[in-house]
This record gives sequence, C-alpha cells and structure tokens, in this order.
Amino acid sequence: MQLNDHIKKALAAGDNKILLMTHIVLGYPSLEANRQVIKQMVDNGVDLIEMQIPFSEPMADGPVIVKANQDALKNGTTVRECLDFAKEITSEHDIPFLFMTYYNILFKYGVENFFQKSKEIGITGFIIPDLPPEEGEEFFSLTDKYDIAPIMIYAPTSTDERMKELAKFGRGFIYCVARKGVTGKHTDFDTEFNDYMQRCRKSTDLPLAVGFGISRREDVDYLRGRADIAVIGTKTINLVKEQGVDAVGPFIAGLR
Amino acid sequence: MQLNDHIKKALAAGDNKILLMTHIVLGYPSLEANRQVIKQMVDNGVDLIEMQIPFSEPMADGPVIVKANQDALKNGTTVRECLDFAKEITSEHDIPFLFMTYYNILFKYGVENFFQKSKEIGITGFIIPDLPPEEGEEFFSLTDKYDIAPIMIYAPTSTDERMKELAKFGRGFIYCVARKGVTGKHTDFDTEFNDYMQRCRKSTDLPLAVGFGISRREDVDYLRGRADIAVIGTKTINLVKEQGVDAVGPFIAGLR
Amino acid sequence: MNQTIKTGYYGDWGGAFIPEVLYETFRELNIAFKEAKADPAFRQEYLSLMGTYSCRPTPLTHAENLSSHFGGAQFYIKREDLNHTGAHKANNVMGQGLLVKRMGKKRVIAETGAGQHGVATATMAAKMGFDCTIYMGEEDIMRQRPNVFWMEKMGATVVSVTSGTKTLKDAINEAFRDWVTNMEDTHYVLGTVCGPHPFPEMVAWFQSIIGQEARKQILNQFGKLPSRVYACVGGGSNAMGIFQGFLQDRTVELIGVEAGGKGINSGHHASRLTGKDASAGVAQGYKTMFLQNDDGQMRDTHSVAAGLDYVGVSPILADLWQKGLVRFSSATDKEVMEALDLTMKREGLIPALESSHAFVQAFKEAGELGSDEALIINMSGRGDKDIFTIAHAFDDPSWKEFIRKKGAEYAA
Amino acid sequence: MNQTIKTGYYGDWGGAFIPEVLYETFRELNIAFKEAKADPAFRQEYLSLMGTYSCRPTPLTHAENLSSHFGGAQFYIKREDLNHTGAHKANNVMGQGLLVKRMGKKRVIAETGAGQHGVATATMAAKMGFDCTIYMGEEDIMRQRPNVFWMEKMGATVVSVTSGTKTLKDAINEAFRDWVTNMEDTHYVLGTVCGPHPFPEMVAWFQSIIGQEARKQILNQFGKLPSRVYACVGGGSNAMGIFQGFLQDRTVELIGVEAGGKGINSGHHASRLTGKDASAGVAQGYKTMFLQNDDGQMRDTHSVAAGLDYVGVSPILADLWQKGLVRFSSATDKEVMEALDLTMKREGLIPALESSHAFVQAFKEAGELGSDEALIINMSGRGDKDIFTIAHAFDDPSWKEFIRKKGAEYAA
Ligand SMILES: Cc1ncc(COP(=O)(O)O)c(C=O)c1O
Ligand SMILES: Cc1ncc(COP(=O)(O)O)c(C=O)c1O
Repeated sequence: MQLNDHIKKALAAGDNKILLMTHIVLGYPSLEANRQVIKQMVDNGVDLIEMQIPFSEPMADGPVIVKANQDALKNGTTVRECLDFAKEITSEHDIPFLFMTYYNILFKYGVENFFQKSKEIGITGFIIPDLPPEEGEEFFSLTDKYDIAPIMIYAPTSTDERMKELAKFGRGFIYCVARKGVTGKHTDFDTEFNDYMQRCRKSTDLPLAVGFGISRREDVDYLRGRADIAVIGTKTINLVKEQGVDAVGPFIAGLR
Repeated sequence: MQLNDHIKKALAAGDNKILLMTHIVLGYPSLEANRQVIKQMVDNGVDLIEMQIPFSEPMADGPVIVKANQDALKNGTTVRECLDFAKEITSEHDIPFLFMTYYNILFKYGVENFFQKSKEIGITGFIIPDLPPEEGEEFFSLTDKYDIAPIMIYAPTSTDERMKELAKFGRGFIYCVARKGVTGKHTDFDTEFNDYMQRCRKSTDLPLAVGFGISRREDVDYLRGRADIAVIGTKTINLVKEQGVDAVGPFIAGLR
Repeated sequence: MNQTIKTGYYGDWGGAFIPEVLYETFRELNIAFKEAKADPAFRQEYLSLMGTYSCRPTPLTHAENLSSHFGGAQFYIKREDLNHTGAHKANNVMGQGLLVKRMGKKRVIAETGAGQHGVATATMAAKMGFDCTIYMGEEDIMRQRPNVFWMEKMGATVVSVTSGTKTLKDAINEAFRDWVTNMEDTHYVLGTVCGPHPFPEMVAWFQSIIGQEARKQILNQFGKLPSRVYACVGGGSNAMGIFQGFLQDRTVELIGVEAGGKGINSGHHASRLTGKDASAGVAQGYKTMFLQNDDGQMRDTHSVAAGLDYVGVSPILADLWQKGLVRFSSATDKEVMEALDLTMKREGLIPALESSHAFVQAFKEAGELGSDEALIINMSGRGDKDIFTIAHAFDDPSWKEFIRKKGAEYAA
Repeated sequence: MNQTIKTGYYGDWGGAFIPEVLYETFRELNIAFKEAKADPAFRQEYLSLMGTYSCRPTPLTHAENLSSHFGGAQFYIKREDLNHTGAHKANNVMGQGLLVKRMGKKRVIAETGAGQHGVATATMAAKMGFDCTIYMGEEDIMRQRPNVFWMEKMGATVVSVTSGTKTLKDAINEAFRDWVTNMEDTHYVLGTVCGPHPFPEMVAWFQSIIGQEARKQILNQFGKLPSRVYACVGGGSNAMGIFQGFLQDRTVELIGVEAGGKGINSGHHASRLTGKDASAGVAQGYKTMFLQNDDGQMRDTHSVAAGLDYVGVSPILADLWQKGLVRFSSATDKEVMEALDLTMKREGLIPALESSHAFVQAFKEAGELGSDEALIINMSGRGDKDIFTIAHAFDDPSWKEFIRKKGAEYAA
C-alpha cells in the first residue's frame, strides 16, 4: 500500500512527529496559482496534499471552499483538466497526492475508469465525503485493485461501533473531523475533543488526520501526540486570496 | 287637495295641453344658483318644480344627479337650509313645489315633523323613490292630514295589478318612469313605451308625469296626448353646468 | 310597527326600501328563494357543491398554544379561511349562484369593498357560466389591486365606482343602479346580511352552514358547547353564520366585534352597535343602525380592515343587539395588528384583518373562563390575500424595499 | 445492484449519500420513522391533525365546464390548493412535524424554492412550538418576497443563500450544512420525495393521503376508476402523493408533467425524465436522473414555476419511469399560462403555476377519452400566492401600474 507505507515512514522519521496535509481546490483561483501554491507547500515541508476536484454541489463544505468550487467551475475548470494537472504535479513532486471530491464526479466519469486514470497519474488516495461504505460497493471493490487508499472519515457523532465498521474499509489514514459542521470554522480543542480523539485511536490502527479549522502553530502543537496528521484547509485558501501565493510558504514553515 | 286642483286647472287651460315639471338639486351648484334657475324656469312657464334635498346615498339616481347630490353636500348643504330655502321660494313663486328626496332624510328629521314643516313652508307633494307603500305605513298615514300629495311611481316593470295598488296611495299625479334604469339616460319612445303609457292610463285617474331623459321639444311633443306632465331633470343640471344659469330660460321656452 | 305582519323585519329593523322598478324583481326573488328554501333538494345541492367545490365542512382547529398563552378557555378556531377563495363569502355566493340558475338568469353583478366578495362572485360566475360585473370603489381598487386582477382573470368586468366616498357603500348604490336597468337577466349577488329583504334572510340562511358545522364539531371535539363565540362584524354575514348555530343555546354567549379603527371616540371607526356615533336610519334599501349625521347623511368610516369599513350593519344583528342576545364590542386597528401577530407566531394561522378583530376580543376575555370551557373564534378569512395591507401596516422594511425595486423595474 | 438487500433504493435509484457526521442522525431518523410508520396511532394522530388544522380530506371537484370544453373525459380536480398554507406541501410538513415531536427535537430547518415549502414549515413550527430556520436562495428571495414575509411573521428566520445558482438546490446544500452542525436538536424537514433515504419514503408516505382520498372520492363520485391521473413533477411529492392511490390499478394511466420551460430542446427547462438533457447521477444525497453536464456538474434549470425548477427528481419516480409505470411529458411556460387562463375563466380555479403544468397535459389528452371516462388532475396548490409571478407573466398593465405607484409611494 503506497500511501500507508509513505505515512508510516514519515511518522517514524522523528519523535513526536506530526505530519501536515494541505488542501487545495483545483482551478481556484487558477491551475497556475495551484501550481505555485503546491510548490510552496512542498518546498516548506507539507507531507501530503489533497486536491479537490470542484463540484457544483459541495454539500459538506463551508462557505470558503464552496465559493472556491464555484469560482473554479466558473473559470471553466473541467475534470479532464484536473486530471491532466494532477498528472503533472505528481510527477514533479515526491509526496503523496490525494483527490478529494464528491461521488458524482467519479460516478459520471465511470468509477472504475476514474480509479484507473487516478492510478495512472499517481494519485494515492481518495477522500469522498458523500460516500459512506453502504453506498460504496463498487468503489470499495476497486480500492485494492488499483491500490488507491479510500480515506474514511470519522465524526464526533460516530459511535465506537461505527468507527470500527468504517476502519474496516479505511486505508492510508483516517480523517477525523474535529467537530460537527462544515469545513472552515475554528474548532475548540477541549476535553470533549480529547475524548473523541481517544475513541478514534482505539478504533483503528491507521494514522489519524485531524481537520476542520486548523490555522495556527498552536493548533498543530496541540494535536501532537493526539493525531498524526494535521490538515490545513480553508486557511491557505484565504491566505492566497488575501495575501497572494507567496504567503503560503512562510505560513506553512511557521506551523511546525 | 292643493296639488290635484292645481294640476287639473292647469291641464284644463288649453287643448292638448302638457305641463312641464323641472327638477333641481338643492345646493347644487349653490342655493343662489338654484334661486336664479327657479326664477328662469317659472318665468318661462314651468308648471311644477321638484326640489331634491340632497342625500349621500341616492340609489335611484344616475351619475349627473348623483354628482350634484354629492357636490351639494360637499358645499355643506343641510336639510335645514333646504327647508329655509324652500320656504323663501314657495312664497316667491306661485306654482306648486314638491320635495324629492330619499326616505332617510324624512326618517331622521322625524316623519311627522317633516310633513308639518313642509306643509308650513308650502310644499305640495313628496317624491320618495325608495319608499314603496309597503314601507310607508307612517308616511301614508300623514299625507291627507297635512294635505301633501305622495307622488307614486310607476315603472315599465310594474304589472297592471301593481299599478292599481300604487294608484290607491297616489295623489296629485303619478310619476311614470319611462324606462328601466336610473335618471339621466335618453329614452326611446317606441311601441313598447306607448303600450306602457296606455297601461298607466288605464290604472289610474290621476294625471301622468313622464320622466327620464327628456331633453328636446320633440320629446315633449311626442308626449302630448300620452302624458300630462313632461319631467325635465338631468338636462337642466347639465345646462347650468355647461352654459350657466341664463341658458335655462330659453331652453324651457323652447320646449313647448 | 306590526311585527307579525311585516315580512323582512327583525324587530324594528330590516324591510325593503326599494325603487318601484325593482318591485317585480324582488317579488320573483322572494318567491324563488322561498321555494328553494323549502326544497330539501336545493339545500342538498348546495351542501354537495360546497363539499366538492369548496372545502366544507371547514375544520374547527383547537388552538392549543393560544389556550395556554392566555391561561383560560380552550380556543377553537372555525376555519372559514380554508374555503375556496379564502373566506366565508363563498358560502353565500355559491348559494346565490344556485338560486340564479334556478331563476334562469344569465348575469350576476356584485359590489365589493375588500375585494373578497368580488373574487368570490367572479369565481362563482366562472364556475356557473354567468356573465359577471363587479362594482368596486375607485379607492378600493387602488388598495386591493390583487383582487381586481383575479376577478378580471376569472372573466369578470370590474367597474370603478367614482361616486360618493368611492368605497363599499357607493359600490352598493352603483350595483343597484345596474340592477334597475338590467333586472330581467341579472341577479344582484349582495355580499352580506344587509340590503333589502330577502337578502338578509337569504345570506343568513346560506351562511348558517358555518354555525351548523361548528356546533356539531365543538360537541364532537370538546364534548360540550362553548361558553362564548366571537365573530367580526362588517355587514354581519360571518357573524350571523356562526351565531345561528348557537342562538338557541342560552348558555352560549355571542360576541360581535366591530371595527374600532383609531378608537371608538376618534370619529375614525366603523362601529355601529358599539359607541355612540350610529343611529337608526334607512339607506341602501333597509333600516338599521347607520353611521350618519343628524341630517341622515352617511359618515366616512375607517378601519384597517376594508371588509369592516361599512356604514350599516345587518338588521338581524341590530335586532339581536337590541334584544341583548348578542353582545358587541370593538377592536382598534392597533389591537388588531397585535392579535394578528400573536396568532401567526403561536398558531401558524393568518387570519384576515377582518377576522383578527374577533381574535382581539377573545384574547381580552379568555382569561375570564376556565380551562374546562371553550370559546370559538370565527376565522372568517385568510390574511395572505391582504399582504399589501398587512405588510404596510407592519411597516415591513424588506417588503417596502421589494416593492420599490419591482416598481422601478416596471417604471423602466 | 442487489435490490433486495439495499434499503432506500427504488430499482437503480435512491440511496443515502450522506456525510459521516450525519450517520447517527439518519440512523435515529430511520428508526423513528419506521416505528412511527408501524404505529397505527401515529397515522391516526396525523389524520386527525390534517383534518382539524388543515382541510382534509380535500375535495375532488368535478370540472364540468372543462369537460364539455374539451368534449372528452370528465375532468376531476383534486383540490390540494385548499390545504392550509395553500398546497400539498402541508401534508408532508405536518407529518414530519409530528415525527419531530416524537424524536423530541426542538428545531426544524428547511430549504425552499418557491417559498411554498418554507411557508408550510414555518407554519408547522409555529403550531408545534419549534424554532425554525428556512434556507432560500437569494434569487428566490427576490422573486418570492411575499412568502418570505409570511415566514418571518410566523417567527421563522429566513437565511439568504448566496452560493451556487442561489436557488433551490443551493438552499438544500445549505440546509444540510446547518444540519451537520446542529443535528442533535434539529430536524431537517426536506420538502419533497428526494434527498437521502428515508426522505423519499417518508415524504411519499405522508403524501399518500392525497391518493388514498382521491381513489375513494372518484369511486364515490364517478362510480369507477379514472382512466388517467395527471400531476406536475418538481421533486415529485404531489405526483407520488396522488399516484400511490392508483399504482395498483393497471387500468389507470399515470402521467407526470415536468417543466418544459422555453422548450424541451431549448436548454432552458427542468425536464429530467422527458427530453435528453438529464443523466444518472448522485447529488444532494441521492441517486437519480439529474440535469448535469458530462463532468457531473449540475446545469442551470428554468421554469416559470419556481417549484418545478430543480435539477433532480424523486428516485421513486425515476424507478417508475424506468419501469414504464408512469408516463412523463412536459409543458412549456407558454402552454402553462394558457392552461391557467382557461382554468380560471372556465372553473373559477386558480391553480399554482406548478399545478398548471398538469392541466396542460390533461387538456392535450382529454379528447382521446370518452365522456364516460374520467381523468383526475392533481391541483397541487393555489396560484393566488404567486400573483407577482402570474401578473408579471400575463404582462398585466394595471398590475404594473399599481406596483409602480406603490413603489413610488415607498420611495418617497
Ligand atoms: C374575511 C372577511 N371577514 C369579514 C368580512 C366582513 O363581512 P361580514 O360581516 O358580512 O362577514 C369580510 C368582508 O369583506 C371579509 O372579507
Ligand atoms: C404548488 C406546488 N406544486 C408542486 C410543487 C413541486 O413539488 P413536488 O413535485 O414535490 O410536488 C411545488 C413546489 O414548491 C409547489 O409549491
């Protein structure tokens, strides 16, 4: 398993190590900007990058990412362009890249075709927030065949039992949603959160990524020991919008 | 009977004689104008005049007279003023004057008080278009006592039987509405009209007045032999409005 | 006055003060109505029409939130708002429509103030295939354009009445003027329990369906009779409609609520049986308590509810008032808006501004009753037809902005 | 795909494509609904609520004039317009409200396009004492301000949705975003037979009251089953509602009518099951035929009827379509306005623009049937709530003048 191995190696590289995963929306503000942002991220030590293929109905995203999806589509971004771009990026940078998108993108492309193509261009994992295992018969039958890790999602509302069930389908790591709600809002890291992370840990051997609202070094530090991967999403999108592409590198560098 | 006698005498005065009755709305355009108009009418040979005490809900009148009622009230015309004015007029001119108004004016004044007062100021008849005999118990019990003629109204829709019934209550003359509808519209004098007038004639010994839409000498001539009194209503109101008070005399003079 | 002889009288009130030209028309109408009333098949036809074309029986809704809010009587709301066209007016209009068919006439005319009766009549005419002309004061046309739009769409001709105060009473006069011209083929569908006999009796008879249903329903749902029944009173048709279900029950107090406008002592209201501004009179074909001056000229009236903004009142109600069988009160415009607001928020019901008057008085009195007692409010119509008036009365800024923008769009 | 195992599927369609954070919420909802559905007392409570708060059973009206106009089948109109709040939406909303009570939740949210479902939900929330937030596209808020006004007056918070096309589908997304944050105390009252399981089943169950009544009524009034039943199809709830009464009768043809907008080949319509612009997809939590491009991005849709202006369609209807059990057609905006006009003039009924789509197809086909056959049109709602849209679509000059004047008054 490509992604599993990579993450384990990276985590083993240091004590109390925490990895950084960043998120970008393909085509927002443009593929050219994505290209530069990714370079800054990789150059400044980001460990994994999830690339969101924009969708017109991003049900599980918050306003910033929704707007980014929408603008990317308004710019004319197509799935084909995203795939071509991804191919270029994965050959340029030596970290794992994942696709994040909604199920309809795969469904319309043809699920198996999409796996095949993604494999071909070097994608190591999929994050599909609207595809629970119950609906993923075809999808999950293909993950091993194409060695693409399906990233399962835990939520604070998931019971222990549900977590164990999800873990069975998961590869690479588990994406632990830090709180209820959509992307882009700040999370209070409190006792409740700690309890939740302990429950996550107990339910799986996979590394744990924590997302939703991480924007400061303190957040990342707090996650050390509790999670394995800190996910930075909305923050960099805002950064690029407000301060331009070049602000990304220093920001990433400052997180660890 | 004051009015009866007067009319009979007048009718007897010439061969194929037809009398003229005119109509004015008290207070429209002003009592002063009424005064002048009445003088012109009497001077030019009008035989009877019905003076309408304005009412806010002149249900049986057409647009011109409705507007006159309304404007008279807007000018502040009161029932008391109308009575005072009538007293002045009857003492000035030696023809019969009648009150035309709606029943509420009498009702609010007190029906018997109104009779008494009208008698006192020399009024000889009442035309109350919304008071059928069925509703006039009190009213009709007073007409003989005060020697004020209740002018009954015939309509083309009245059956022979109904006409006979109405005739029982009538004094002075019968007012034959020439056609269906409200005041102020022209009437076609045709066979139907002739039949109607013959029915009227058969049902009563009282003289017959014909109203609604008479505006030309030809109309008056046509009525000769068919009716005893031609009633001119809306026409003089329009005349005063359009050409002023002085146009009334020549118009009346030209009718016979 | 000899009550036992005079038909069309209720105590001192009523009668038929009509021009002679309509005598025959009224004679025929009286006969036709009498026959129809005596014919069980006619009532059956009426009930079946109301059950399939409108939504009768309309429900009786237990308003639990209002009941607990006031901590007294159980509130029951008779839902005339759920009638086709949105008010109790349909009951009368459809009934008269059937009568018109029986009489073989082909054209109907009607007056309308709020527009509610006009819409109902235009609807009935469309359904029954009659020509239809509606008389409506110029002022009211301006205020109630949406209703005019629907009447016209239903195929009716709406005539703007520019005489008098350009409101309801003038539209009534104008309708009579049409009728005296076209009585042969035309029936005048009078909209409330007023006007010359037999209209009060006829409209009351058709509207009695409200009270008949309500009586059955309250016994069924609450297990006993209500202590009080509230209805707003414009002409009085919805009030007479529901009251007739309970007149025989001396334990049920009946309360009519008139338009208090800016206050019963302000001179700007339409209260005939409360306050001191009305007196006995004869107009529009009948005798009742009118808002008139000492000369007998009708006064200007005012109410936020166009349907209550009328100078006269049902002769039947005047009689019940005089005999103490119905108690009258009035509600001010301000109280009405507050009651409407509370009713929307607590029950999800939007009573018409007219109907909201009845709610006001019930709100004032509910606390006097125990929670084992019930009161019924007759919700004569729905308020969503009145959005222009209601949004305006609430002074809603978003609504104004919306209209401003729409207006600018149409001005371009 | 194994139909016998997968719950929430109708043939190839349906499912529950939901974010993990809602898994528990849906689990609980499924259980609560299943229990309620199995509990005869629940259905009884529902029927009693609909019979006393709304006007059920709604009548079935024999439209004699339309019947003779088209010279074919007897027209019967199922009168969902007479429901409280003016459309069939109430059936679903009140049912879900009772379920919310059962689940002990205190807050409801809903999406709305035309505003009809928003008003119904706000009404239910007022009646049942829930907090209420309605998501509505910015575009729709502009178009449907009157409905926004009533929702707010009923105590609901209306949130303007500015993402995407700022219309219905975006409001749905936004409602889900609220739900994933507030699932503990909040229930999402989805407005049609779409969305993730169990919503299609649940909404269809509540709406089945339409078909159950209609079946009884037509047998009662016409003496036999209808030959055809017509319903407009937005999400599909009113259609599913009435179709369920006749699905077991193979002699009854069921016809769903979609929004043909400016023409089925114009690219400006909302026809998913007629025409060639839709394809299978997964969005908004379920799998159905969506109007989408080759990448799976949803297209802009168009209809004069806001309530039909939606990219997806009920998975249950997609299945019935695929199996040939329901026939689909579409009606253009222009045909809709003509059908509305005729229906107002001939029957005194004002169908909503949505419902008018069903009338169009019935008008086209009535002549194919004999006068001893019946057809039923589901009149899902009343059009008088849409005066701004309807008067605009008819390009009514007096209406424009009225709005211009009002606008100028408010600008002053
Ligand atoms: C909803 C509603 N309620 C009440 C009234 C008042 O009339 P009435 O007193 O005859 O019921 C009207 C008149 O338009 C109305 O529309
Ligand atoms: C009156 C009416 N009919 C039909 C619809 C379409 O919805 P559905 O297809 O779910 O019945 C709507 C939606 O708002 C509506 O308001």
